[in-house]
Amino acid sequence: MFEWMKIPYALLTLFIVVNYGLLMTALIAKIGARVGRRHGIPIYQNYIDLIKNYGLRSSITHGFMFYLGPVFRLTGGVGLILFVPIIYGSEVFSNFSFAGDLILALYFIFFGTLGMALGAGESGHPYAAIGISRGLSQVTMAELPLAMAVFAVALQYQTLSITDIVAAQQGGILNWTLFTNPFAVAAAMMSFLGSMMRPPFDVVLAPQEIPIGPPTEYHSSYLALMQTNRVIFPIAKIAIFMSLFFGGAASWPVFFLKVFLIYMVSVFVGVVFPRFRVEQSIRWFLIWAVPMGVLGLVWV
Amino acid sequence: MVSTLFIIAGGLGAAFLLGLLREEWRGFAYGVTLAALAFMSWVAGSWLWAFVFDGAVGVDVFTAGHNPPFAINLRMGLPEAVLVLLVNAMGLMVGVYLKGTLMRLGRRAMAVLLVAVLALCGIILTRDIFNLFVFIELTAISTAGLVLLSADARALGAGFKYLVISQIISILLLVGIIFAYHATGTLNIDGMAEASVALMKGGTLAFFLILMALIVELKPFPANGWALDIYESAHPAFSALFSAAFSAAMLFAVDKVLLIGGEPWPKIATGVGIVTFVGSNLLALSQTNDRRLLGYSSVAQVGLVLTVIGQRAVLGEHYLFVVGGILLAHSVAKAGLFWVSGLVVERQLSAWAVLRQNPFLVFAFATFMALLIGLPPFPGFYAKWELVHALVSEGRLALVVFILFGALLEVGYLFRWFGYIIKREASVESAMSKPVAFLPRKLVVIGVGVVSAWGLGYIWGALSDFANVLQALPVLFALSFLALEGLPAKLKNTLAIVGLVAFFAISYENYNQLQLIFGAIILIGGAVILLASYETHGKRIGFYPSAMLMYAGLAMLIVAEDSFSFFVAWEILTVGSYFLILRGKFSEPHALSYIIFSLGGAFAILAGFALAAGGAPRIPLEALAQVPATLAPWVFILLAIGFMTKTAAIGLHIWLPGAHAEAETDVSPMVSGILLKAGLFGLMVLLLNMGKTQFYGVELTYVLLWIGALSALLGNLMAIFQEDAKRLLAYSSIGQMGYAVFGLAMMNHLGWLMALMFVINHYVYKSMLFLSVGGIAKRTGTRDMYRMGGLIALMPLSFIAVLIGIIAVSGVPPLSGFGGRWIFYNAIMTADARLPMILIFLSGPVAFLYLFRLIHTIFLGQLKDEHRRLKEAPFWIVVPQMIYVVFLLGFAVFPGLALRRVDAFLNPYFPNGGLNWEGLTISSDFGYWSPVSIMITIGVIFATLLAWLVYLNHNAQKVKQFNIVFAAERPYRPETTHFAWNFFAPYRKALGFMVQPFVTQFWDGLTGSLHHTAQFTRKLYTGNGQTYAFHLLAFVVVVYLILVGGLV
Amino acid sequence: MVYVALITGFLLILMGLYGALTNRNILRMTVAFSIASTGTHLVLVAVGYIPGRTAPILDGAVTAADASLRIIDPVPQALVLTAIVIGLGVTALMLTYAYKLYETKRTLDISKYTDLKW
Amino acid sequence: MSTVMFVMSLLLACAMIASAYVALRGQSLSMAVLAAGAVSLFASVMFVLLAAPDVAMTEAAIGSGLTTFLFFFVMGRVKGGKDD
Repeated sequence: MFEWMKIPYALLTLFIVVNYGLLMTALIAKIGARVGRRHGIPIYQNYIDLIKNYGLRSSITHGFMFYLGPVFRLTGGVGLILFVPIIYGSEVFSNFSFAGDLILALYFIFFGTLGMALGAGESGHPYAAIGISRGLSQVTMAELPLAMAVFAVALQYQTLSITDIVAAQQGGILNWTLFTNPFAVAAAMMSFLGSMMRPPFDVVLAPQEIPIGPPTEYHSSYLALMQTNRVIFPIAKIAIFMSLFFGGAASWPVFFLKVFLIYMVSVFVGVVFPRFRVEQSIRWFLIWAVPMGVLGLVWV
Repeated sequence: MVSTLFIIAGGLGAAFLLGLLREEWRGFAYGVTLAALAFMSWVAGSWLWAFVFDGAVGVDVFTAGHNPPFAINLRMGLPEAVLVLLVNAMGLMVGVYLKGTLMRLGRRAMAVLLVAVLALCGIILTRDIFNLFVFIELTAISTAGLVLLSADARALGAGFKYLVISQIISILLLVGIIFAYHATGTLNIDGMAEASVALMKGGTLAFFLILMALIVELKPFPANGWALDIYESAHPAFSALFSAAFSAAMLFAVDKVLLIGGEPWPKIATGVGIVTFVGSNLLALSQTNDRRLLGYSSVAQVGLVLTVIGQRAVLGEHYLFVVGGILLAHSVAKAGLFWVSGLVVERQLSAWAVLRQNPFLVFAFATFMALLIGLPPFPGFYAKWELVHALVSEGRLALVVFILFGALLEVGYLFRWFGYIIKREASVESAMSKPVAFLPRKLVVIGVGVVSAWGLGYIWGALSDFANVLQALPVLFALSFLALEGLPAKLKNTLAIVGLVAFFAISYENYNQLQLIFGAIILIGGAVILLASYETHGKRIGFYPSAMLMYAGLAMLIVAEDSFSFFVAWEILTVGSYFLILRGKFSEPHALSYIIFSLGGAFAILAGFALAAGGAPRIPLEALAQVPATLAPWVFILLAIGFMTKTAAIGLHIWLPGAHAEAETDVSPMVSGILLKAGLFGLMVLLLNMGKTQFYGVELTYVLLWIGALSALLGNLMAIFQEDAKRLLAYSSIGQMGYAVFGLAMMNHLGWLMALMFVINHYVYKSMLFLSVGGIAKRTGTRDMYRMGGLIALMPLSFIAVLIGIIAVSGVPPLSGFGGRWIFYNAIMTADARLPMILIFLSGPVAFLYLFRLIHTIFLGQLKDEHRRLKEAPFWIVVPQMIYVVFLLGFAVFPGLALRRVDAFLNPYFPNGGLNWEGLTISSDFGYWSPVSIMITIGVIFATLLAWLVYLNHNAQKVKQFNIVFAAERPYRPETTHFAWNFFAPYRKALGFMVQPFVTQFWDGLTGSLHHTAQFTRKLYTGNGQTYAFHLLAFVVVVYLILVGGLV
Repeated sequence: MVYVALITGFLLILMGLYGALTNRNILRMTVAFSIASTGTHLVLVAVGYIPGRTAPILDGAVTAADASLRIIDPVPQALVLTAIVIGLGVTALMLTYAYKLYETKRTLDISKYTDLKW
Repeated sequence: MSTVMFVMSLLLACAMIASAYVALRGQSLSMAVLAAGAVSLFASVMFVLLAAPDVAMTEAAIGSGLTTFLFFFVMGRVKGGKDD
């Protein structure tokens, strides 16, 4: 029988994650700026942006899907958080993970992507189409090593339940998948780089050049919804990675730390490497990440 | 009964009477001719009646009261009666058909016709070998006379070549006869057969000469250039007689004479026959002249019969059934086609498009074509089945391969021709200058041919040991639409829908769970798709018989219990769907490649069943499990190849994109959503019964796993590079079927469950997407996606259908596609093979790409100027889409309604690893999934956010389109600047190597080299009579050398 | 003598066939075939011949009673008679064709009549 | 008797083959037709030797008589084609 208490618990998780996400993304932006010898934004900047954007009113719409784009997007982010157990062993913070296992989480990642692409496409802006085409091409190829890594992990632990996978990694750092199946983790982390929209895989957003890509057409409250998603979604995704490969988190501090460190991987890579073109990144995934995934599968 | 002699006497007497008549009494002479022919037919018919219904036994007639060798001996038995009736009836029909020509040429021509017919009767009836010679010479003389009937001056040359050949034949025959007589002391064939030891001791060469003379009369390849010239230039009515009656009589003569010989001779017949069959069919590929093509085809068919005659010992009691089936089918079909050719003014194949002016003629052509190829329900079909089974059980596999290969070549050119008829424009000259002379008299003759074709089909069905195809309820229902063709389409549509639903209602109680799923998709699903057909106007001639034939085949397939009924259903659905696909505007080449692949696959299935049967005429499908281990892998491979031609597994897929894309709007979902499932059903039957099979240590299901995975990946990859929306969907079907094959090949509980879920899902969303895209194409007039855009506001319902469809296909939660993926992941957890999974993993996201492109390019982006006033797709096309939308949503929440049953069905086969169904949660050994919770959670979040956003932006204004403009130069090719043209270009750069059309190149290369061989080899026929004579002598010498060399 | 006749007959057949294959003139081909068929007739009669017996005609020398011992087999001769008549028919038909062909193209060269080929 | 007949038959054989050679290789068509008639004529003599008088009569009448006549009849109508 469904316990109604799960709803406020889930909302509590959501609240914590949103705040953590706002602070952490600002921190990471600041770190990135410092590496580039710039001053960077204040740590509370995200709050200001978000409040401002939610406060703004837009009198523009491009149509039905334009509306739905951010909605899909944020539903994807929020849903993802809710479908994964965040804190291992905690009844309160296991959210709605009873609805589905790992496969649900993995496939639900696409929900937001689909909505985003649809919404931007509705705008009719040609650059949006270019951004979508690039983004979809890249993300589908980045998915491949992840899928193999996940499959390797599922085979290794003979389960698809995230909670069970975390449980199997308890009892010491050497029990983490990171050490029991390093190839799978390597493949997954390469995939992770590709999906974080950071260099060298950020041609989709191309922030330094002409402002192409889906976000161009969104502003005011549309943008606010997407910004909200942008702080939730990576954390939700990293939470999955953490649970599968890095032993999960039994408490919030561990959670905060692990998520931050995993996020930093993409930041480190991002500040060092220049940008790939799309076909280059596809080839990169094929040449480096996919063999890793194969090895990971064979390793099990 | 009237004495047999009256057949000869009647013809001869009438011919003499004609000689006495005055030249001016042509009408009377014509009457005498027809009366004589009718009388002779009646005599033959009364004998046949006596043999069949009164149980009469055969009689021998001796002229002048002596015994052989002093008397001529005629025999009338069942085969003789059939053939004599055939010859005389053919003569009568030709007489009717030739009325104009005969009246013009006068009594002499009529007498020659009579003499020809009676000479043929003589060849059939006589048991005296010298008498045989006389009748053959008489035939040759009358043939040379009848060739002159033609208005074509070239016929003279052909006739002379024929005379040259017949001179040589008569020398061979005479020398052979005298030495045979010398050795045995008798001229009676049966007497010689009794003395055959003596003959064989001293007179091998004598018998060889006799046999060769008769065989050469059968126009063996390559010593047959003269016959082709006659076929090409003679009057078509005469060619009909020449092909149907002459060949039949000569074949019977060979059959008689072979009684004499011993061991090696039947092999010679088979050898010559099969070379002729394959060689002539091959050369026919490059023919453009209709009558010459028919000539090649005649020669080939006669070769086939000769092959079978040589296999008499193998066929045993089925000999007459098989040989008679092929021979009669050939005779009626070829005569019919020659008669039809008399109505067509021009001689190139494409000129036959004029037949479209009269649907009856198209039907007649289709009938004759099916009769010739041996499709059900015609006699050749039963004969082919018996023949292949008998040959395989004797281990004559090479012969089976050659026969089936030759038959496939025949399929190729005949169906190509049919495609011309349906699709080509009749040339201006033939349409305008000479209106086609569709004379009622000729139509009646052709009608008689059609009726006899179907009658033969019925008779052979009744004679066979199997159920008569023409008594199967679904087939009858489908054929009844032929009679209803005059009704308006909407009425026929209602009948069709009612028929499908009613058939489901009466039969679903007898279905098991697996059949129930397929049955529901085929019958109920078919009815839903047919709703879209209300959109069409007029009579829509040809659509309903074809569609219903396909559904009939499908409905029979899922209930088939033995190999024969399975194969019948398979061929019926193949043929029905071919006609259906051919209806598309530009589908001619694609329909052709469809039918060639499908029938090629069907032949593989036939060979597989024959191999499995091991001598039995048919086996229950369950008996596939008991195939001996040495044969099992071969049976598995053959059947799997056959079934995979339907699922369009990679390598055998090239027919699919064109066939599905070019089909009509409501046909695409039928052939994609429903027809492809036939292949899956076949694979299920195969795997359920045969299970895992080793082939030289290779696990065949493992190979299937790879094939499925490759199909999934490459199908999807090819789909993302398509600009044509329907082609995109078609390629996507290849990928989806790859998934399903993959699921089956895993051979575990969940893999099968996934495959079955795919069966349902794929039907729903592919039908829905094809209908949406079809409706859009109907409105926009194009299927190129880059010519569309921004249609979301104009066609919201189509948009919703596509949106729901692509969410479902891509497997994104919460729709039903996710369920499939979830089961899939659980299934592969227990599968043995891991490497093919990688391909499957990749193909999932790739599928997402092409789906997104579909919705994005059509509905989003900029509205095209010319589309500004478009309306929503037609009502009746939208209706089924909305039904599908509702179904998909429902199935997403309650997948258990269908899946639990299947799950239970699979338990006996795969006891382990089933699913647990507890409350709302479905769990496997590895994971769990709660569709309702997912739907509610996502729904709540979605609704909340949407409400909020709407609240925030409640007074937003819609931005007009031209607020955003393109900044680009005017392009040379407009599509290159469209944002969605070559949408996934980087993908192509990175992965394009995987979608190089290697497979297409392979098949193109294969057909190309066949055509080149044909083109090159036919230069052999220089047209010079002396060359032909040389061919003949060389042929005789070569066969003799082979014989002496002991190669046979 | 039988062998002489047989060999001559076969030689005539071969010569006839050779002539029919090498002479392009339609009339000459017909001539060649008539030679070949004469050869055939010779072979037929020679095969039926039994040395030391008389013609199968009942007259004073041969009575019906001892016919079966004294005359040769009449069957081959009957065959030859039929064959001769049929041969005449075929030759006549070939000549008719030659004439009709000549009317269409004004030539009797068979290699000119190759409109139908391949 | 047999020696005489053997010699005769040899002579006849040589005559037939020589005539046949002329018929096949001779320059003019008329010559060829006549030679073919001669072959038939010699053959009919041979038939007599082979105890087949009725065949001999038929061959002489039809083979050498009627056929030769037919040839000349047709040759008269195809003047230009004789030497093709």
